This record gives sequence, structure tokens and C-alpha cells, in this order.
Amino acid sequence: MTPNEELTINIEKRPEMTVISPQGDIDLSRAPGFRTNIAEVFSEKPAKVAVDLSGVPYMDSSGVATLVEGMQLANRSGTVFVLVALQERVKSIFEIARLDTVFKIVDELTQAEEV
Amino acid sequence: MTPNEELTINIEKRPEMTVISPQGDIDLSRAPGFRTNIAEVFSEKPAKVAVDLSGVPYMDSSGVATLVEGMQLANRSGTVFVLVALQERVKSIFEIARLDTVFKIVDELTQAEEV
Amino acid sequence: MSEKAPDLTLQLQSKPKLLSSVRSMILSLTQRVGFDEIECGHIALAIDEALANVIRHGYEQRDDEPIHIGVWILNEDRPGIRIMIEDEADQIDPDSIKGRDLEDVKPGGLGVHIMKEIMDFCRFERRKQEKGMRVIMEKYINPEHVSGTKEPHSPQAT
Amino acid sequence: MSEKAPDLTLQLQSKPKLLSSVRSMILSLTQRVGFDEIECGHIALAIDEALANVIRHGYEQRDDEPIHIGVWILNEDRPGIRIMIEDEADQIDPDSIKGRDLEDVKPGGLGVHIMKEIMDFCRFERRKQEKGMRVIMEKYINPEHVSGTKEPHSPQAT
Ligand SMILES: Nc1ncnc2c1ncn2[C@@H]1O[C@H](COP(=O)(O)OP(=O)(O)O)[C@@H](O)[C@H]1O
Ligand SMILES: Nc1ncnc2c1ncn2[C@@H]1O[C@H](COP(=O)(O)OP(=O)(O)O)[C@@H](O)[C@H]1O
Repeated sequence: MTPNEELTINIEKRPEMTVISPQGDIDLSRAPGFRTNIAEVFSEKPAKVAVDLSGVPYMDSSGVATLVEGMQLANRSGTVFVLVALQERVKSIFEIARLDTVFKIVDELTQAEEV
Repeated sequence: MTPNEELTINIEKRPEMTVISPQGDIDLSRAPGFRTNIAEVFSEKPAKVAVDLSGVPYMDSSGVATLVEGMQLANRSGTVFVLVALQERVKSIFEIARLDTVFKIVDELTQAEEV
Repeated sequence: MSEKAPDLTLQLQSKPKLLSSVRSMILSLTQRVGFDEIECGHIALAIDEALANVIRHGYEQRDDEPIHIGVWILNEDRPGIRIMIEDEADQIDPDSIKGRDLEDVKPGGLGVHIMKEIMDFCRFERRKQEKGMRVIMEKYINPEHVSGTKEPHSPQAT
Repeated sequence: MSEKAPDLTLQLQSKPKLLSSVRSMILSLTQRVGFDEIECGHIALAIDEALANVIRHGYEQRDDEPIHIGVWILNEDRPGIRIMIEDEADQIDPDSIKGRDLEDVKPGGLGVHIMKEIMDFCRFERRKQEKGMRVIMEKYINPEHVSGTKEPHSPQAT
């Protein structure tokens, strides 16, 4: 397909946690790919998963739904699940959906280590 | 009218030159206002006029036409006319129009003092 | 009931990859209309949610169905923007389209809530044809002017 | 001669302040289609020039006339984008619409030159109706595939 059709997602397996870093808007066209990636990461039952959203300027409810699913997978497998570095616009949809207090959200990746 | 309808243009009269600093896209809807401002500046017959384009992310041929008019006014009144700090996209339209060598173009305002 | 033609209309096929272009257009338009940065982002989000719902629910993910968007810049007594989104999907009871209780944390079920929270007016209805649903949304630049009833700015389109 | 419907169509009134929204939409769409940043900006510029000419020349600055835009994402043998812009202005000889000699530095007279320089294909024609002109432009992702004749990717719309 064309270069921008799919979301670019970097997955880095560190000793202390797995860091998922999507790059680009997460909307209806890209949430399915993001979902597959999250599911793959959880299939390895990591102790901690951080989603670094610093490279995501926009997210709609399909992206949020994917992260809620991730949180549910995390609860089931006892994985710590942290969202990192939300841009203002993305933070705003979590607030509208009243999910800003449901997720563990930190400003920087280093803080995710302490959660 | 609404806040973004018109181009924001700062005009600063320094001892050595008048600096015109438009902020925002210059297209068909905003070129007329820009034209009025340029004409006003030239009506005072300054020795040097610099147009600081660092705050202009986009310009179409109506903006370019306004600057060509400015250059003609400058030639008539013996004013030095310099364009400063063109963003890549704006530089590109000057190249397509083969005007990049016709205008005096410098990267920074301090360089405009030496022209 | 008839009214002024939209300032801008857009027809697109029900392809998820086209949504980013609509968002960009709405962002730019709302900026020009005079909404602040945050409101522009919110309005684009509300439109995106409405379009995503048409694709997912109305058209059950079929990607070659038509979506019609009309945009009015509201100038008179209540400056702002009106957006109408119409589909040609099967008609359902408009009252069945509603946001869920947010207390219950689960994936999905946020779109309609987001639309109603962001916009000053949001109404779903059946189109006057045999097929198709419609949602009309309005957002005003000075929402303090809005009366409690959240009635639309002018008569709806037909 | 008929062909595939556009992926996206847009109608707008001939108001200069709507041009920034069209540029934003085209920028976003061309990014998704796979053009690089510079090409996306160039394509948006070419469309903006075409629309500005319709408003200035076709409609002589009247700001309540219709402009129709059709966009096709070209996928097959020649990936890229096709954009068709139609107006309902008086018809003129398409050959009279041409860029001027750039050697002669003067204000104006750049729009058509910019359109032809940026796009791989650019043709003005009379619409098949009584009124209205049309311009069809195409830009391909790998312009090295383009033959020297600059023929359009597929038969024109009618
Ligand atoms: N355009 C639409 N056409 C038909 N049904 C819709 C439409 N939009 C929303 N709905 C219905 O309203 C419900 C709530 O929508 P929403 O809040 O967006 O959550 P979700 O789409 O995740 O279920 C949907 O589950 C669906 O039944
Ligand atoms: N959409 C149009 N309708 C009618 N005439 C046009 C149109 N576009 C361009 N033209 C004609 O082509 C000429 C060249 O256009 P252009 O290169 O954009 O320069 P300018 O608009 O500054 O004259 C115009 O002067 C006009 O006569």
C-alpha cells in the first residue's frame, strides 16, 4: 500500500518494560493496526507496558477504545500499563471521555519506570 | 469580521529601514490587505524596506504579485527592497516563478542591514 | 422547509483513509471562522466521530458508499459553524443513537458522547428519503449566547 | 465517455476565504496518498492557483458562485492523484488560458505557469454544458513513469 496508509509503530523491549511508540494520527483507518500491535505485545506477558504517545498528534475514540482494550488485557495478565507524553489534543479526548483518571498517565518515559 | 479573516501585519519603522512582518498564509483572501500595507509603507519613501517572511508558512501567486509590485514601487522611488527569512514552501514558489534571482533575498534580518 | 445552501459541501466514499482529509479541512475552516485552537481540534474530532460512526454502523464498514457533508458558516446573530452529515444507509430510530454511561469503562461507546459534549447542538434524524440518516451539529463562537434548550440556529435542512 | 466516480467531491462558493480549507484538505490527502512533503505543498499550491483563477477571471470576484472539485486517488498502473475543477462561468477559448513569458518581470501572470510546472498533466477545456470551464490536473507519485506526451491517466470526465 501507500507509505502513509499504516501507522508507524516502534516496539522496544527493554529489561524493565516494553515501550510501544506509535507515530502519527490514530483514527479509524489506523486503529486496527495499532490494536494488532498491542495484542502482540501482551501475548508475551510483559511485566510493564508503556505507550509513548509523544508522536501522536491526534487520536479519536477508535484509538481510545484500543487503549481501553490494552488496559483490560493488562488487568487480566497483571501487567502494569502506562500512557506516556500525551499531546494536548490527545489529552483532551481522554478528558471528554472521563478516562484521564482511569489510565495511569505520566509526562515522561523516565517516570514510567517508577509507576 | 472574524479574527483570522485578515492578515496580521506588523510594521516597524527603524532608523535604518522599515520592517514589514506579515503573520499567516498570504493567499487570494489576504493579498489585498497586504497590498494596502505595502503601498502605505512606500508612500513615506523610506530608504530601505525589508519584508520579514519568517511568519508566513504559505504564499500563492497573489502574494508574489504583491511583492513584485512592491519591488516596482521600490525601483521607482530608489528604495532598497529586501525579502527576509523565506520558509521552504514560500521559497519554492519564488523558484517556480523564476523570481528567486530577481529579488534580493537574505536569511536573517541582520543581513538586510548590509544590503 | 428550505434554507440557505451550504457554503461548502463535500461528498466522500466511506473510506476510513479519507477521514484525515476531512479533519484537516474542518480544522482550517474553523480557524478561519474564528474558533480558538482547542475548539478547532474539538470540532474536527466531533466530525471525525460522526463519520466513523456512519462508516462502522450505517455502512457496516463497506468502503464504497456515499457520505454527504454540508458546512455552513453562521454569521448572523450567532456566529459559528453548522455541519450536516448524511448517509444513504438503512434508517433506524434516531433515539437509539446515544452515548453510553461513562462510569462503565469499556472499549467503544464514546463517539456519540464526544459529539454531544463538544458541540452546542447535535441531533440525529431520518432523512426525508426512503434511505439514510442525518446528523446536524452546530458550534457557536460565543457559547454563552446559547440558550438552555440547545435549539439549532435556524431551521434544519430537508 | 464515462468513468469511475471521484473518491471525493467538494463544492464551494467562490469565496477567497474558503481556499485555505481546500488547501488543507489537499495537503492531508496527498500525504495519505504518499507524496513527499514538498510535492504535497506544490500540489496544494497548484489547486489554490486554479481556484483563485476561477474566482478572479471566471467569476470576476463574485463570491457566491459555485465551484466543483473532484478528486480521484489513482491506484492502478500510475499511482497519484487527479483533480478536476469546474465552474459555471462564461466559456472562453481554453487555448487563451496560458502562462506568460517569465522573462518579463511584472505582477501577476504566474498562476497558469505554476499549475503547469507543478502538475504532470494540466488541461483546460469547455464543459459539455452551455456554461462553465474545467481544468483537469494530474500528478503521479513516480513521475519517471510518465511518458513524454503527458497524456492523462484515463479518459477525461464528461
Ligand atoms: N451513524 C450511525 N448510524 C447508525 N447507528 C449509529 C450511528 N452512530 C451511532 N450509532 C449507534 O449508536 C451507538 C453508540 O455510538 P458510539 O457512541 O459512537 O459508540 P460505538 O460506535 O463505539 O458503539 C452505536 O453502537 C450504534 O448502535
Ligand atoms: N479559470 C479561468 N477562467 C478564465 N480565464 C482564466 C482562468 N484562469 C486563467 N485565465 C486566463 O489566463 C490568464 C493567465 O492566468 P494566470 O497565469 O493565473 O495569471 P493572472 O491570473 O495573474 O493573469 C489570465 O489572465 C486569464 O485571462
